[in-house]
Amino acid sequence: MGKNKVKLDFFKLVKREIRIMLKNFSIIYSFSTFFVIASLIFVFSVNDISYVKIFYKSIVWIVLIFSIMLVSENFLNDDFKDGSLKELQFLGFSEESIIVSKSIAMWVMIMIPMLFLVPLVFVFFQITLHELISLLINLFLATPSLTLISILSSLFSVQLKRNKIIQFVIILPFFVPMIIFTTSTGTLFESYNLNENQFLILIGIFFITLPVCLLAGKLIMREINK
Amino acid sequence: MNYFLNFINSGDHFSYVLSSYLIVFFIIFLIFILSNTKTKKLEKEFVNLIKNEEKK
Amino acid sequence: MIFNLANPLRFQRLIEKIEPITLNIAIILLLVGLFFCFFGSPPDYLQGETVRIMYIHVPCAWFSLMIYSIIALCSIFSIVFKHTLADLISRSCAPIGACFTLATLLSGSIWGKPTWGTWWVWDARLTSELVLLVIYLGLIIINNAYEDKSKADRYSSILAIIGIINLPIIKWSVDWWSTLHQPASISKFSSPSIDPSMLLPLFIMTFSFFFFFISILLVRVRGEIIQRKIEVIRFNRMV
Amino acid sequence: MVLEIISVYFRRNKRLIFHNFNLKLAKSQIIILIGENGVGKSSLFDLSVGILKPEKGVIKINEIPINEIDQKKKDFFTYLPHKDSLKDYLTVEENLFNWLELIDIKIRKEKVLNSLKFFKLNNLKNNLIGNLSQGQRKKVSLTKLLLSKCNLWILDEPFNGLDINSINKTKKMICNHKANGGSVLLASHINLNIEGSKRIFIKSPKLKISNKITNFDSWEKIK
Repeated sequence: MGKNKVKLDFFKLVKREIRIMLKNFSIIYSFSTFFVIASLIFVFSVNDISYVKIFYKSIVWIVLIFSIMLVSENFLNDDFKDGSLKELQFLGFSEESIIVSKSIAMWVMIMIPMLFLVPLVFVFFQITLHELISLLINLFLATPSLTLISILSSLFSVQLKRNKIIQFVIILPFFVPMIIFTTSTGTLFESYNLNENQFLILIGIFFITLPVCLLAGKLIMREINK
Repeated sequence: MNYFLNFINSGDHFSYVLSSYLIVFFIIFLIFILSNTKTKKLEKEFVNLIKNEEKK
Repeated sequence: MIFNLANPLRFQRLIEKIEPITLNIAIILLLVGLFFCFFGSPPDYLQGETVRIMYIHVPCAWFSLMIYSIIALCSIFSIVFKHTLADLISRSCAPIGACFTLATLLSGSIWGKPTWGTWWVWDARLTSELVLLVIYLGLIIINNAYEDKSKADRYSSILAIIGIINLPIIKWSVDWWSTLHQPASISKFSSPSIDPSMLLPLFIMTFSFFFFFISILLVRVRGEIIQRKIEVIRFNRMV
Repeated sequence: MVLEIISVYFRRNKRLIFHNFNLKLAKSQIIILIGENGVGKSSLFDLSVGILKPEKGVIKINEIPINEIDQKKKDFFTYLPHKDSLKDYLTVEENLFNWLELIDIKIRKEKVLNSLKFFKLNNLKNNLIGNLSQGQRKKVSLTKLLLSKCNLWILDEPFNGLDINSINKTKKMICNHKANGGSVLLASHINLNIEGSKRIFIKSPKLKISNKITNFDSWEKIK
């Protein structure tokens, strides 16, 4: 009975987050526009299209990371400012479910435009269909951990009145393993052939980040109201 | 002593080793001096505060 | 026993006794160690004279890890028991650790030039050590970003706990990925793969750096305690 | 006892706010907390709702300690904090329905519209919250009280920014709730009166830090 209730609560939270997010459509719009423009800037700066073909993964990932960080700041700040973060806490929802529901909503918010944007990348960067599919799977597997980490980072800075850049500084080092294993350009760990078990590693990273982010997020959420 | 003479005459290696030693000791002494000055400053402030308290 | 020392004022009295002793020991050991570094140890048959960089590079690397583990332990302690002294120690450890990490990276890169032919290689250990430096910087930034000190302490301890993940990666990166960086030579205490004449200066330098670290840490902790006292006095005046 | 606060000791930002604080709220009783700004009224509410934890002391709602209620908190009280937790880019109606879903209450749409009529908000039901004035926002969040089924209301400064007419309406609403057996705890920084209510003036404890500091965590000495 109790467990069932927790599950219901969780779905209720996810539904609420997604409903709010869909009303606030400008975030999705600006996210996708940012993504397109930033990747276009990369293309223009490289000049020779053959280089873009080699580095397409890195470009997509770097642009994605920065756009996610920009979005996440928006995502939690609104909730903190109008007091709904506090409301969720005193209504008895557990901190874990709040964090997970937020990151699920954010993940949906990222993946929906991505589905339309990645074919654009396909056209711009002139990659093959095989590469496109592997990129999509890549995005699908790695974005959950990305959103979790970025939610955590915005939790860190939610109470800062000035100097919001701190959020980026303290959390960017934790993106390093993610970037290494998603792009896996092969130059870093030559002795390892990552392409075969790259997806498995991404799933593994997710299962490491999930408990760590939940624990740390819980600790921070308890600290926020003090 | 032999080792040291060899080391001095090792040319390129000598400059590498010496510069790395200098850099490391510089960094460590820097943090040492910075912490000392910070603590001294705080101590002075503390003593001043105590004096003001006693005057009142 | 820990809780006996936990009283910051008692700790401060202890600091005032220990501090000059540790500094003296550190300087004496440093002089002895430098003598052994340059006069008492032979060049390596592979690396030549550059092996002498190892005598400071390795202790710095060890301490960069050790200081982080101290911070992490103190953070866990401060989250569980809400302890002031743990906060003070982890707050004053962070800049020292950052300095040791920076020293490690710089001396290592100078060592790499004659040995590997480049200043920098993107292998697993170097990368993870660089990440450690960035985490240290993040801790320092957080410690100074919040106006409310206790809040800053709580947040930085949470960040430190997340950063623990990096420690095993640094420690075993050379074993997990066969990289350019050589594996640890002194991991097995029974039969270290290093000559005793080289081991001696290494250990002396390690102890010297250890006492240096302790004396810097004590100075900083004393400063933090005084700062809290000043806050108390200011607070008293406000009421 | 609906709400019981027993010998609570609480500090915030190294400042002692409550020292041995006691409060009892019985069934069908109104308590008004009156105090200056920064005296700790909002902290007291956060404490009694379980967001903050006191260092010493117990807080009970319906004879159950607050930290044991956990999942079912929403059935025990309705709390309107200082920040109204209304989303700027949602309409009045959507905000209310979102809230109703969070607290597990299913009500027909007509009833919600009816309750909006109480503060004459029914013309504004499709307006975005961001376009409303401060007083209108307050009215929207007070409308939540009409929809809730909880016995205990905890209201933080409910009369801020309201015109006299609406203040009287709100007072009437609170009195009605009392007559139906509910209990209300509300805070105010001005000296207001509701008939049949008990007024409590809170002052922050006079404190001085002891000269002999042993541990920085416990440095106050009560005068």
